[in-house]
Amino acid sequence: MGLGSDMYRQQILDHYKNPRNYGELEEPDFTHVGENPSCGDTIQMDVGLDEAGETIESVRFNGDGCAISMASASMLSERLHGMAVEELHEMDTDDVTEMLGVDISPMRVKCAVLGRQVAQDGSKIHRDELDPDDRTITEE
Amino acid sequence: MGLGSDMYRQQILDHYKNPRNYGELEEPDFTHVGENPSCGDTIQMDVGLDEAGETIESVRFNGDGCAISMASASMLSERLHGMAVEELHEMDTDDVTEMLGVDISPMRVKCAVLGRQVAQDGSKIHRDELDPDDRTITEE
Amino acid sequence: MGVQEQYSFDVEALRADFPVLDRKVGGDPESPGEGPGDDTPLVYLDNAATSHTPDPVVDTVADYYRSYNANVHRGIHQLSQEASVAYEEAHDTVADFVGAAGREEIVFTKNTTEAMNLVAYAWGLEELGPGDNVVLTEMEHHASLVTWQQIGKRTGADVRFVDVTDEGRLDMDDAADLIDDDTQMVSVVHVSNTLGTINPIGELADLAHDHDAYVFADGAQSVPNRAVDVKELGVDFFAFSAHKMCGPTGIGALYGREEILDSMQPYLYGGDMIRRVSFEDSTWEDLPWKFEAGTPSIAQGIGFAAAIEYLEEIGMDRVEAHEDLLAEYAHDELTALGGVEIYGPPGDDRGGLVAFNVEGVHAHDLSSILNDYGIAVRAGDHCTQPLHDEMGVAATARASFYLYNTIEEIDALVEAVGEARDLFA
Amino acid sequence: MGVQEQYSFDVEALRADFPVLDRKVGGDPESPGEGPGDDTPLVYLDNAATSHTPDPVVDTVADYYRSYNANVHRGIHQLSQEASVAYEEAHDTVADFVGAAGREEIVFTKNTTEAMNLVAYAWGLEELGPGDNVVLTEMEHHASLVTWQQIGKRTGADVRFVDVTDEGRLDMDDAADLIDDDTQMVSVVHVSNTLGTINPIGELADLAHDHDAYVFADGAQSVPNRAVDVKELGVDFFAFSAHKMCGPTGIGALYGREEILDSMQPYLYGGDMIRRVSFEDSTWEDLPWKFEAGTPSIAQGIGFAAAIEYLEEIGMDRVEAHEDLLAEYAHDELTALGGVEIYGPPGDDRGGLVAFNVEGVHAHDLSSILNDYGIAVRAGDHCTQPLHDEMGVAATARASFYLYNTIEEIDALVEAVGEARDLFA
Ligand SMILES: Cc1ncc(COP(=O)(O)O)c(C=O)c1O
Ligand SMILES: Cc1ncc(COP(=O)(O)O)c(C=O)c1O
Repeated sequence: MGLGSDMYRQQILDHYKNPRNYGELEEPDFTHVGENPSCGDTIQMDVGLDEAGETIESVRFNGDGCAISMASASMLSERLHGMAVEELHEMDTDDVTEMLGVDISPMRVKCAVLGRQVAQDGSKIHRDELDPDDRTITEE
Repeated sequence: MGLGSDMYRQQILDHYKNPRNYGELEEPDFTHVGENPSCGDTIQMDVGLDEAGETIESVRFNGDGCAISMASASMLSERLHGMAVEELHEMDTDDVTEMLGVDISPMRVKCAVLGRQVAQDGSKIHRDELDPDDRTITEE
Repeated sequence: MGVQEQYSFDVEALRADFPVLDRKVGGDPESPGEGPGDDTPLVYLDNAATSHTPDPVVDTVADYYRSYNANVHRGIHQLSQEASVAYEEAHDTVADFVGAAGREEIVFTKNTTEAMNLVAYAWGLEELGPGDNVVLTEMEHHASLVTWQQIGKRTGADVRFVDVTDEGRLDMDDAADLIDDDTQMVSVVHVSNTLGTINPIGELADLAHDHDAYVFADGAQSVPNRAVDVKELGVDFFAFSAHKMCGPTGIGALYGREEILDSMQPYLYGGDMIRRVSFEDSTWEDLPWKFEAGTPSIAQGIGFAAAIEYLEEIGMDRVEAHEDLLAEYAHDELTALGGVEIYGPPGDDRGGLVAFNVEGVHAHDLSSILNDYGIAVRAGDHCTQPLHDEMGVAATARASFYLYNTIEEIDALVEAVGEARDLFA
Repeated sequence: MGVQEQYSFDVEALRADFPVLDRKVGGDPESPGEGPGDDTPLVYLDNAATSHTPDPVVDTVADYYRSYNANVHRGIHQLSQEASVAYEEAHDTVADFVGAAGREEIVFTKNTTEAMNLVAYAWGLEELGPGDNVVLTEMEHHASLVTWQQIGKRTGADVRFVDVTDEGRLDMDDAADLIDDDTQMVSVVHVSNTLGTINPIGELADLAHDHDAYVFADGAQSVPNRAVDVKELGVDFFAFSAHKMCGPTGIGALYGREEILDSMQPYLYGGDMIRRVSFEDSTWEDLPWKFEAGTPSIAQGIGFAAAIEYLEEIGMDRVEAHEDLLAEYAHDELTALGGVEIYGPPGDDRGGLVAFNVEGVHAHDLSSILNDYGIAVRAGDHCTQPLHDEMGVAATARASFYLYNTIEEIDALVEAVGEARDLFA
């Protein structure tokens, strides 16, 4: 079997079937929605920060999509707890695949990175580094 | 050598350099102009008929064009003398190449048949079988 | 299975013409053509997206480049003569294949999409205006849906969509309601690339013609699979793509009734489509060249004709019988598997494709998993997003068959779909 | 002759990549590819119409069909991944080759002609109106001349033509007069396919930009022959065709500055160019895909990149040096022959082609006679009818050279032209 089968290891399936931190925050510091139009994936990320606004204290996500995008968002939501906002901003695609622990086939990378992109863009909007009208879309 | 060289036998060159019946009729029964746009060939045919309108009595042609179209019109002008109009109408491409006595390469056939086409179309217009607004064009 | 005995021609022998079918997959997709890194044999079931191209067609194209490559139409030298004859006769071959009167009714385009745009630009932009309407169906491919939608916006014409029933068929009562005296064009897909529905083009053409509207049938999914006669169908325009019928990419055909094409203004301007040009104005070449501006897709046009000759050697009736066999078998087996929802009409009444979803499995995950088994299906909206919205799903998986596919390949598909279902259960 | 020693690369070795150069001509033109009925070796001097395609490019195309043929962009299965990567990267290769910023500035079209029409439709129809003007030159190819002329008629914009001097150059004073604040577009051929003139694109771009007009340079005859950098040239749009530069037929490229392409509405509508579609409206994909509707010319796009790699291996500077050598030699020898009128600038300052007439011999007769000697030249108006009207001739014969042509082939040309002249004397 090729790359793909590897993608559906137990851990991924587990996060897909039992997403962690699924839902919404009552008073998020920022919330943002993004989509991956070709898959029809949509993810919302709600994030709460510490007083200084530098560390992530709470995360909820919700949405609809394929196993890769949902499991990736779920795993990310756990990872983000206690993470410095700076560190979130520095996460790249390799960090996401490392987090997933599986090889992601090229055509599915946009699914895998959707959650991270939504969190980063939401934070950038919060910091006025990005226009809130910019939609988050993961597609080359 | 291939087909083409054959096309420029002495007879063709002679008719090209010394066109027979070149000019215009003072009182033609019909006159018609046609062109072959891709070569830029233009030929006018003036035809005079007998009283009954059934036999060709006089022919003049003039125009501008390649050796094949000019020589063919010149040879046709000789051939038409005394020909029944019916016979003119029956002339097809084979008759033209036979008259020329050489093989005509496919891309030059439209040059070779221009004179004949002009004569035929002119006669048809004269007989009200063709709309005088129809231009004669030899191109597939 | 014994089903093979029902094959209408020797499928195994024919597969030898398609070396790509011997591909093993699992290699590095960043290095295409460099061969497999794995041993999984390819099972290619994405034929509605594009079919494979048999060696005789590939060789015909290569032979053009190697033996008589030249520009067409206006050259006096021999290579140009040879290329011109071959390219122009390719139009005759295509015309014959779909029952057109002759080359004057066949314009070569890039693909079906461009054929649709040609008519939308050259006829639609000129003829449509406020008060007019264009009638489409809810199952139109984006090629016609987006094109007429946008031309509608630009001209002020209304665009209407004939309902699709729960069984995946056109609601012909709705069609009769929507098509009225203000209708100028009815643009309808002949065989749906998502539902597999074979639409009643003749009936729609009668409805349209009763109201003096034209009919444009999108034959992208019908011409590859069945004998089509545009005169019998009664359509005014018809379009299809070579790459879905054993031909090269980059070439397709627009059929148009001669009187209509003749009355239309040109679409693309440039060389080869003119008769006389001055600085002030231009006049146009005869059909079909009036609509083929610039150096045409010569090698691809010649390859298109070779593809048609390939299909004709098998016989379109046999191709259709084979597609019917595979579609019905796949439909039945996927149904029997359980947990699979199939879209469109029953198995014995559809084109050679089956779109479906597996309970609890996103179509993209399904496609990824099938890929691990070497099975190529398409997952997505198949360029019918609004139809998917109507069906209430973001995506479906679609297995689509062609003349080289086998019963065993469908068995492999069904087995892998079962595995995926179980993995996610 | 000793001139061969000046070759900038091993021309004889390179000819082995082009099997068509071994053709003998004189066979039956109705049976293309069936081989010669005669023994005359082909001397192919019609490269400005279309160049030949070397085996590595033909093989790349065949390999696509035989190894990873699939539709692009949206497939998850491996073949589609491989085809997508190769097709999309072909845009990068083309972008690099002409100095574009990246694939977002390169739209694949059918040919140069379609690229011109794309801009005329997507930009011109929207932006032009009465009071505006478009500035062309008297030496434009029909691809731009007819296109802007007709778009001008449809929008009410004025179309102006920069004079050509007796030496076959643009009258830059006239250009400065014609380009004014109402000018929206200056569309100019980079290297004239009739005169061989290399136009001062940079100067024209400056003139245009001073008046906030765009510049579209037609690179159909420049990109095949010389290193081109669109940023250095300062153009806003640029177009060229693969079939004139060792590539397949059916594919070309439009370069457009990203901001401009981004601001333009789409041209063709359909699949692959949309982001979201509903029955009511649609949104568009990112560049360049927004302008590539429907299944693209996948094999041809990949073949285009292979052609560029082939040329780059030789080196564009060397290709240019070879063209210069041949053009100057042909110009000098034809001049020395006597009775030959040559159009355009002197031999040491022109692209790799020479258009001429022989006293007393119609260009079509000349071409027929040359064909008997196996020599393929083009005779006609070369899609510059108005320029020919200005020059006062209906047709010219044109010999055009490419990287595989030799000094001996030009000697053969000159000798045969002499024979033709004597035959008609
Ligand atoms: C200067 C010039 N522009 C445009 C074209 C048109 O190119 P194509 O026919 O590939 O569209 C040509 C070639 O015929 C040309 O020489
Ligand atoms: C029904 C239908 N119409 C139109 C098209 C568009 O064809 P192409 O992409 O070749 O233009 C397709 C294929 O994608 C199709 O299935």
